[in-house]
Amino acid sequence: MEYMGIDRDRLHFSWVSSAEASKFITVVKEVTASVKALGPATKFVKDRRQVS
Amino acid sequence: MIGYIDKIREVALKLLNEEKVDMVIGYRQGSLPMMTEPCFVKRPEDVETLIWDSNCRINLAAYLMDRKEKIGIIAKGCDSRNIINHLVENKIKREQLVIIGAPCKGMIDNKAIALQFGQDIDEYQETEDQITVKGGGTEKTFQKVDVLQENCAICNHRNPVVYDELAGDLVEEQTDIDRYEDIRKIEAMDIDEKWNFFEDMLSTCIRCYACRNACPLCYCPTCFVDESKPQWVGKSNDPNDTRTFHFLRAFHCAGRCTDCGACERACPMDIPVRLFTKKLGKDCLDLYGWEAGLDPEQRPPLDTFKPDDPNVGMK
Amino acid sequence: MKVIQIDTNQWTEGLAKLEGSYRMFGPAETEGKYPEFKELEKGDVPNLNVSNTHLSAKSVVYPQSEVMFEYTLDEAKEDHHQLREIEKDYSPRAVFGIRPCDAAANLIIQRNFDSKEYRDPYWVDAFESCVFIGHACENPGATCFCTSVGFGPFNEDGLDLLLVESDNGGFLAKVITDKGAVLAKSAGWETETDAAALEPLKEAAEAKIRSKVNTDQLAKQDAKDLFDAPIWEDIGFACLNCGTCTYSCPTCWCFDIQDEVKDKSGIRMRNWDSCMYPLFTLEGSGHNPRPEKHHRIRQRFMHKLKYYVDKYQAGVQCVGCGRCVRLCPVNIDIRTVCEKMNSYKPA
Amino acid sequence: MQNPYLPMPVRIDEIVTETEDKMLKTFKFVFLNKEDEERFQHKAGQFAELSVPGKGEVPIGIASSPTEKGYVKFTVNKTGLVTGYMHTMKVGDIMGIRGPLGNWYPWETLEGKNVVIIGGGFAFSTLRASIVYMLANRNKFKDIHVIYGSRMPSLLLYRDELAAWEAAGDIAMHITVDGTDDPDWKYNVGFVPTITEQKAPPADADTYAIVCGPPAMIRFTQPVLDNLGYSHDNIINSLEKRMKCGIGICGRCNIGDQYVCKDGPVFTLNTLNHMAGEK
Repeated sequence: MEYMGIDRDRLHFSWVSSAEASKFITVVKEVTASVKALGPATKFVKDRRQVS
Repeated sequence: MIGYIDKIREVALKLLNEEKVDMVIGYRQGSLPMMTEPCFVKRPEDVETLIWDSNCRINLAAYLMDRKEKIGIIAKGCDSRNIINHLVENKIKREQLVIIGAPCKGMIDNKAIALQFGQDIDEYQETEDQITVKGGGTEKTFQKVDVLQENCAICNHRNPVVYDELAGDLVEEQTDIDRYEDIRKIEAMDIDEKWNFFEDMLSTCIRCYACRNACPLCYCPTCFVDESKPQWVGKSNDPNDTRTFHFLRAFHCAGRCTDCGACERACPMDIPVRLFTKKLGKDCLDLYGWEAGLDPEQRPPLDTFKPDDPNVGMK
Repeated sequence: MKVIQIDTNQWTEGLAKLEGSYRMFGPAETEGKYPEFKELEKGDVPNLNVSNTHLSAKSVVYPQSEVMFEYTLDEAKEDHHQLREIEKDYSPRAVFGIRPCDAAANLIIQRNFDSKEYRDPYWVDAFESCVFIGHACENPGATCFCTSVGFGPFNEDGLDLLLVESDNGGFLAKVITDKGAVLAKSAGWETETDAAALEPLKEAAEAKIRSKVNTDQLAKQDAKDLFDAPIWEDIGFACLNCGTCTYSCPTCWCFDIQDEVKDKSGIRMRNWDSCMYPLFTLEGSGHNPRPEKHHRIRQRFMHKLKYYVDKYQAGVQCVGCGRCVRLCPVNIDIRTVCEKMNSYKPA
Repeated sequence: MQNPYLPMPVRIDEIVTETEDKMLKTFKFVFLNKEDEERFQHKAGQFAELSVPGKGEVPIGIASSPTEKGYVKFTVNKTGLVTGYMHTMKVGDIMGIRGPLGNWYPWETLEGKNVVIIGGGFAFSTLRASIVYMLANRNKFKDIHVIYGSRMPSLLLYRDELAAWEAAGDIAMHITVDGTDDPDWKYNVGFVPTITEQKAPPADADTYAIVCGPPAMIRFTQPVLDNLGYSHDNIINSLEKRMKCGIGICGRCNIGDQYVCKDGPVFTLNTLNHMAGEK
């Protein structure tokens, strides 16, 4: 994803077991915080096609 | 490499006469100079239509999927690696195949030659090392090494990996090549440069899917871009949809792509789509020491799990 | 019709004058990319140095993707779930540098989009808004075979003006229609010259076309015989079903209709489609009348060289531009297939 | 001139689940605009594009007869994207209809003739339209036979109407199922071709068969009609193909130089025999 020009912080990978509730919470918080920090996405946002 | 054709015809004739195969898949002369057309030969008297030169670019493994016949097939290094992919992925059985290996010194880039020649080419001749084209009253001779297809110039598996017969002696493999210079250049760009680079590169894509259809790996009965329930990606030439198609196609080929170049050759707009697949090829090599299509006994890295797999970017 | 002399200054000045009253289209070259037809920015001039655009000019009238309707799915809105027509710009377009083959192709497509039963408003309105200023081919390419299919390097079908390069860097312009005359007048191109000058140029250009195809027997052939002929598996074997031939073809008109929705607002659009794709005819039940690639390639060639011939009695659905021949990655050549069909004799 | 791609807005007025497997629902639509209703003048055998904004369009045979005023009906089999979504829609929902499209059964020719309708499975909707139309104009036709079969009783369409037609007696109804374990089943058991062999009227120049059903049914009914002596000019088929535009422009539903959507969907068998192309 980074290779194609998407900010690294917009994509996160994590192993979270169904028993790891607290890890899940931490991960979600981290993800939302880092994405919020980046602001609204400007890439890969599909606008309505130009009318030909 | 020029002399292979005698041996190819001899083997094809023998296979057909002895009914060892139902058909031989090879190349015949195209209607244009520097073009060949993949073809099949079923009758012994037709083996003379088979040819071999530096224009046998198309990956013949793309013609094998799910065939039921017994087949003789000509295989360059890349074709043979894709045949191994097919064997690993159960698209064809080894017993169905008689592989006529063609140790390869690279195929030439006909579009580049045409561009350099600057006018219509009427005639084409080649020797072991040289290409001569004629047209409009002039002629020009090229050194073959100067006009190789880019993927052939950086090829490190020129000899067939698997074969039953050989059309010629094995050739020396290239060792002093830098396969990933272009990829490193893109990797070094900053995030916006990368985005803009691919935006520009894909701007001429007409969504014809020639790259996919030429690819021996792309045999899904229904490609994800063609699914309607659910529909994963829009069908217009919207840049986001186009980009999605190219990225996802590359991911689907990760650890399987042999860099045969069929995709770029088929692209009517000459978009260097290998920049996607090669990146993943490079990652597979760096992370797993893996090159696709070398061993029919090994599963590809994205198809297996090992406890010591590197966890890139994993938290 | 009269012939006008345009020198280089008049050419540049004329283009500038036309910018005010026409949307300007023409071949444009971007660095590292093939020349293609584009709408020109103000001040840009059409690039008439290109032998022909890589893809055909059909997209000027018939874009690859075109929005047809819009709608809202928001039930709070009065007209939710009702399709609305879209305002389109059909103000006059001046299409410069279209080659005679591409211009003639529009008349072939017109038979499909503008029939006595139905009028396709998008295509027809766009087509009628265009003035086509053709560019005669004084140096046709090796894969050009327009003279074999009823056209030629100076062919005037589908053109309003025909430009022929003249020795002094300017053009001779043959005025073919009233639309063309109006455009020439508003560009200030009015210096009449001797029409006889064109004929030898035309003959010289036609003589340069070396690629010939026979089509004379196609109409007489029985469609069922050709359909059942044992030639298709061999012709279709190499085919990758990549669709390049159809997308680059100036006379291929097939399309698909798609809905796209973002949030609550949606559009219905159409996109070029191709008979080379299995999905083209795949039915909801899973049945596909053309499951194999040789069925699909047979459809393409039968459509162009037989069904169309029978339906309209106006020749083949091909203008001989040679794009499919040049771009096919496996060198399937319509000329070879045409000869096979033309000379076919059932057993 | 009207944009031929623009659907007319309609409201779903009623939804009837026809079969016990719930795969078939009949939608009754009323037009939002009175002028659209007046413009929609169809003949039995035609189809229309049902248009669901956001999903797309699907060509479906018109199940109501032109003699039924104020609404149009379509029986929709749950198959793909659009039909699948339609099965989740509710009474009152707004969608669109584009049509009527295609040709129709040759009513001009059929007047004053014997008509035998042979149908199978869910391909019975335009045949329903035809039966209702003929019943409303009963004096224009001679003997009318209807042979209609499905795999089992629960998969028959329009069961109430079938019973009513049977009871009324002015057409000869031959309802059949491939098999049933219902001890009270009072109609035929057997495949449509078999029942055709037993019940179809003898062939003559004034007797026409309209055949519409799944490919296997058509394949096996054909030799039966041949044995009975039906001329191929007197056998009328209605075809299905993948369609998009419905008006012969988008290019995908051709058989040879004919477009099923515009030149069809109704063809005599004789015409079909002479057409090149994938049928």
